Amino acid sequence: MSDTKRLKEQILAISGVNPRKCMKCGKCSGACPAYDEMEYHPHQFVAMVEDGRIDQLLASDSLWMCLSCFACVERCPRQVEPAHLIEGVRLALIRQQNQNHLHAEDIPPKLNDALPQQAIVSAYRKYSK
Amino acid sequence: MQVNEKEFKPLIVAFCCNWCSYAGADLSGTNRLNYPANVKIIRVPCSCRVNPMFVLRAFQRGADGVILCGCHPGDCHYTTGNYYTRRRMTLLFSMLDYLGIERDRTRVEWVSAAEGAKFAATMNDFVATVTRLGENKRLEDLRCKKQ
Amino acid sequence: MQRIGVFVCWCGSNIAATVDVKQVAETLKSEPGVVFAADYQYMCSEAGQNLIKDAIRDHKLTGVVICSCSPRMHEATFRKTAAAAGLNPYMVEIANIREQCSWIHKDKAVATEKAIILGRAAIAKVHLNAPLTPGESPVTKRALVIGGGIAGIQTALDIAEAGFPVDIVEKQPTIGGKMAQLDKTFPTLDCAACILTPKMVDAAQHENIHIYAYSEVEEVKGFVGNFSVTIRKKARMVDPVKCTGCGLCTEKCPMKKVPNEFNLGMNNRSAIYIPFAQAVPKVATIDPAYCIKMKTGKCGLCSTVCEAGAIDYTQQDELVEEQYGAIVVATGYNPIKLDQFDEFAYAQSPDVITSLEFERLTNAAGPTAGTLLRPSDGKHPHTIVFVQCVGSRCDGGKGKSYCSKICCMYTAKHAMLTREKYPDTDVYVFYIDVRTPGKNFDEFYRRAVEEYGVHYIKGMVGKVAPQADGTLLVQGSDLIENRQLRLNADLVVLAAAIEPDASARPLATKLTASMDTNDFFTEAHPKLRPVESPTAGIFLSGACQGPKDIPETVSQASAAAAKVIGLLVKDKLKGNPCVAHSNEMMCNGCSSCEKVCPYGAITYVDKEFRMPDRTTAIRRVASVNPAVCQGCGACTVACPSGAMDLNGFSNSQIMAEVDAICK
Amino acid sequence: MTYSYYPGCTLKNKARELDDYARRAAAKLGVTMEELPEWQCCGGVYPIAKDEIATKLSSVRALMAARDAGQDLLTLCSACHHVLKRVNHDLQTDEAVQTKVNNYLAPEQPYTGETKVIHYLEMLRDVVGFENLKKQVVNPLKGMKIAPYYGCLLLRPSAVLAMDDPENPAIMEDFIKAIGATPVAYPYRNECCGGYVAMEAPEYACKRCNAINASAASFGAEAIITACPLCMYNLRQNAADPLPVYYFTQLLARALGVEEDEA
Amino acid sequence: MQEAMIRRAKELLADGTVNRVLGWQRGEFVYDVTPAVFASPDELDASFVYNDFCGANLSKYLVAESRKEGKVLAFLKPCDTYSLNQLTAEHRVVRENIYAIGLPCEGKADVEALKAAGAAGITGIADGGDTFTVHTLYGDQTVAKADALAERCANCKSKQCVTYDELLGENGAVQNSHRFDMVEQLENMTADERYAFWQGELSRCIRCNACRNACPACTCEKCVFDNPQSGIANTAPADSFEEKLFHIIRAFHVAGRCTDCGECSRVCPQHIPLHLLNRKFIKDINELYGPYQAGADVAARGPLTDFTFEDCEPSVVHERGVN
Repeated sequence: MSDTKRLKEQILAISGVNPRKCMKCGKCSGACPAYDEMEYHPHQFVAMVEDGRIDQLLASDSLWMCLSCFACVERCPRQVEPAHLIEGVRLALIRQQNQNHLHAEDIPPKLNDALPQQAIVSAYRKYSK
Repeated sequence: MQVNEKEFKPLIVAFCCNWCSYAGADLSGTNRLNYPANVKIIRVPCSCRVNPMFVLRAFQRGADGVILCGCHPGDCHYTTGNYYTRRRMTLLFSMLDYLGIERDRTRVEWVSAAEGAKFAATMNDFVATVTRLGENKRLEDLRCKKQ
Repeated sequence: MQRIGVFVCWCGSNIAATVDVKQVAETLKSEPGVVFAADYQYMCSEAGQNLIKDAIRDHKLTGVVICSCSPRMHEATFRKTAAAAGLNPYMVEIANIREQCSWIHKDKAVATEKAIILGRAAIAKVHLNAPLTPGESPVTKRALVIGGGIAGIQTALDIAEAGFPVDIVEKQPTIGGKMAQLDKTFPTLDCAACILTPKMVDAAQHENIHIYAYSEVEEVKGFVGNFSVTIRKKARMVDPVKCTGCGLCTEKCPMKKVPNEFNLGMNNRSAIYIPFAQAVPKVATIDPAYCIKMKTGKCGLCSTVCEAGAIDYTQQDELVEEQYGAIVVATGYNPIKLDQFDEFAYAQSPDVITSLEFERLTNAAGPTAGTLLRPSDGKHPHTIVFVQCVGSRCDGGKGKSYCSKICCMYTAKHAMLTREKYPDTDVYVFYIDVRTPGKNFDEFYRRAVEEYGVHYIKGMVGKVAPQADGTLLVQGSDLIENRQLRLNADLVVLAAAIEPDASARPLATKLTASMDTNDFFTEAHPKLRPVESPTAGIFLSGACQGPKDIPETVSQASAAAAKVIGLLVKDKLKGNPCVAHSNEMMCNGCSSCEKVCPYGAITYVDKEFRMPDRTTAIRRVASVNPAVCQGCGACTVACPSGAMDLNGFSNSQIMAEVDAICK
Repeated sequence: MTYSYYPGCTLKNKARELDDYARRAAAKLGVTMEELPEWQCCGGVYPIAKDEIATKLSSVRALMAARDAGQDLLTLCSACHHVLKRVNHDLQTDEAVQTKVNNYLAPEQPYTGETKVIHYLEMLRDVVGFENLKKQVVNPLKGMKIAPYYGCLLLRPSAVLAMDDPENPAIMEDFIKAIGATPVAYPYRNECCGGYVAMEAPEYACKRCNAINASAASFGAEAIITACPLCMYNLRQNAADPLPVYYFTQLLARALGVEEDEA
Repeated sequence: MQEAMIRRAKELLADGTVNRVLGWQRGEFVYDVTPAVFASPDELDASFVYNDFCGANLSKYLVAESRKEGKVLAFLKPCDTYSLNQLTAEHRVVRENIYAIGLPCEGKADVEALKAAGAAGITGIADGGDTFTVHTLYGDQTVAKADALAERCANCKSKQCVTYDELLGENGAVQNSHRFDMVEQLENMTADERYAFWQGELSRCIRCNACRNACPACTCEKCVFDNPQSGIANTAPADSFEEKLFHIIRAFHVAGRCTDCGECSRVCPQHIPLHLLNRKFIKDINELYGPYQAGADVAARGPLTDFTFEDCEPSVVHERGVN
């Protein structure tokens, strides 16, 4: 099996998403509040994973822009769950050695008095392994 | 009957529904697709006409294998008949298996009127399977044995 | 003991080349009961048939076995031959020694041996055959059409034109259905009322048509050719004979705040009302949920002003029973409710409307007299966004998995008409796919784009956000431009999926007609019998069978009418005699057979029996209606006692074949 | 009515008021909140990946503790509620997760999602009842125009969270009415505030919060209420010209007359 | 319990609710009880009995009794109520003519097992929770229930009365039983072992028809085995085929309708575990078509008169288990 294929299968397995269910209506991207921040948009994640163009996604900042707000999951008419797929791609990256997006040492300078613990815990959970 | 004593030729009874599988069998004839002559077909209006009694009767009288063929689920001429067949035969076959009777002696296959090739292939395969099993001993009635 | 004749066909060399036909005839001649055996080159030829006929007469045959090609080929031929010689046609059995023997085997010895066995099986069966006569049942030459929309009206008109009486049962106070609510029709843009209302009038005035408006089907008994239907005529509180439809009562009625369902609640009507000007019958109806007199006992104004004296507050529902030979279902569709899709803010803003509401907003008889105005403030909208596939093509629980089929075209129509009438409006259509298969349909859609400048955007709307300034911020994707569009719209129109009318499921139960999981009626065969239900005598017209536009609905309506006419012209229906029958002495009355019967052919009766000890007992026993039974045999296996058996394929016949084969 | 209560880490620290007001109001309403002994952080985010087990265990421990106490599990922080509810749903529906979790924790009685997770707002609506709550209000917040802010965590995915209509919810609006104030309807009440990027990319979070804040203000809101400490932080810190933001429990306590410490 | 039952029966006879009582009659020995109909208080006093030997399922008698004049009082154990429901669903009884009193049941004793446990000269029995106290001519003896319960009671599926007009005592609940364990054991044997097992069991069949005659699902007006026209009528287990044919067809005829009351095995004089055939069907139905308990719900559609489009194919038999 090629690396791309293996990567794709890994992403599909951990996300539980079947991109073939997508009918390319674009409602996910129509609903997405992070759209403008993203180079690749939710519907493109679905299409590109299906198509095996995963390297481009892994290299893109779009990975870190998804807010996991589940608007796309809620509204997708085909129950594709794009946010879960994006998480799958994100995990495919950060589960690799030295690919953490957020490092413990980066955190102290970002702190301020009002910042709730929750923000630190969740960002750390979300962006690192 | 003049059968070579050494070579075991199983007797197969095939129940075929009139609308799909019997027509499928006709089609395999039309296309000259061979299958062994020891397959004998009984025409029934629908696979759901086949009573478990008939299956047992065939074994009793000396059949070595019994196969039911019907329209594919969803295509039944009577809309729902084969769905009942499916449940009944699943349970019957499971019971035979539970009693230790070789599970490969019974089969249900869905064959449409267009599937002449499938009909022939199915029969060839079934005959081969039953030939491997040998004579039906576990559901035989000694009184019905040929002398 | 039967006197059986065996006839072995050569079929030229088709059989004779691989099967020793002489040996087959000879061997079978010594089977018990066989008194005659012959072989011939072409048994189906005239000479061959004469051979059979002569043998039947000369040898006083009571049963005939033909060893030939498949019964699917010539069973009917040989049955006719037997009948011509005075033998009951069901005393003929075919042994298939061509398709299932000579054509698949090469070794002559093997094929001959098999042919003999197949012949024996047929002989064994014939021994147990009994003469069968197809049952006959009379046909009531009257049809019932359930639903008075364009489908029901067209079917009724066609049947009536052929000379048969037809009744239409419509649950609303008027016939007309959904089409009466539409403004224009695609792709010709002729006005819906202009083409529908004449048909409504035709139906009302046709001597062969009787309309039961404001009525519902209560109960259906019987079977093809002989249905007995109870119709509930709901109380209108108005005598339809006396009412002249002058409308004075509706003007004088003091209760004027009733949401007008004809305009989808976008304006109000009075408690006594006539749904619309061209209603048929044009008779007033009192809405008891709002009528002051009905609720408090005081008022009675309508009665005072009615010169015809048609108002009757004491009127009760009335049940009538009618006999029919055929029933046509034409119960139509409705747009789905949109509570599951409030990302489009339908519940949050009055300016988010459905396409059917849009029809009323552009209809001259609608709440705005045909001027397109926003429901919220009555202002003219300048930017309109249409959203396609709202609830259609949805997987999972929220919407419908199917394509609603009509939305692409009516949206193109709405967009085009808007641009034509109000050139200062910007019109956007968000679509997933534009589906326009149909005569002149794609051309129509292209005209909307090319001539009328409608903006078609490939993509779906993700959210509609009502703004403080009264506009609607529509956020959706533009997949071609790879951008997220945000449009400030004045009006958003949702193409809601359509679903079968809620009355369809209970009706299907009454009719024992089958439905799919979406509650659309199932056709007997999707290609070969598309306008018939699998239940004999029940026919399907219009959107009750699946989403359809008007041209398709009318075609199907006429097709259903043709099928009904084909049934009603017959004086008697001849059945297939190979039907199930129940031995009453053995029947347990357990209902197993009834449950598996796909045709509702089995009913139960309580019958008095003389018992062996000279007492009498009432027992519940199954009774098969031979006119409805199609002979599948599902019941025979469901029956634990073996009381249920099948003519022509009886338990003993099949077992005799098994025995003969296994001998 | 007695609940097992899961406060979560932020409520012990930066969001003490959210917890404190909730407890006071509950006492007034006759609801007992028994904080789970030795609860652990829920992790702050629901682990979406199908193969994540370890990150779900802390939630399962809390769920199991409530089950063993024979009580429903009450939550307050939106994030904790989201995580607990979804992990619980996994345990109810996903056999693989069920097996792995139970193998790992080896509890005396296997846990298969028996606990009912209920948010404080749901408790107010479904157990106390908003009509009943209204009767107990001593200090109605008359004339106050309040914008409810749901965010994303309480509502989606609705098939699992099942709190309210995900697109047109009413629970906070009804709550606002019950405490005597006027709810302000605005379309961004269920839009994400950008919580996860609040620390990393505050300028991005700003955009989201501005949109929400401005939308609420445009419809005449005078204040915003939330159930989430992170939303609260974001809306206060990362919106231009921010409206006052309150925890809904604070206004609840105020309406019930228990906002000020009695001691 | 017996006194309470007699008292209530007399009341119902007296107030005209019923005109006869279906219950158990004492026989020569205390464990020798037979179903009987009592028409008067005197008859009740004389011979009505209820004890831990009253295993017989009375519901089948209602097929005939409920068609007679007037209402009949029937005492039904939980098992029996399932059968009554099933018979009601199949229109075999006239439910309106039955006044059913549901009885709680903690399991009935198997007298053979008691004897095997050493009890001789049995004169009485009392339920002691986990034990039976057996009164004998030689004094009382305590036998653990685990050793003395009928198999069907040891693997009780339900202590809940599912239909009744009144209850004597508390209603129980559906049990989490291990009734399919033995079926599973058999399934896990090889085909040869299974064949040997059943050959050993079924070859003992003497075709006395007791199983059929006791079975509340076997109420056909005319049984196929008694009908020369059916093609399978026979009266003796002439050879191993006939033994199998009879039991397969019988199990198949009651498949989806058998409530697993265990009467077949209880009455078999040859101690053939016939319930294992019925349970195989029940287990298959539960596993393949979803849990179904015949008799639990009068309105339920039986699994063999029903289907789904997604049902498994018969080839599932070839794909699972041990060959």
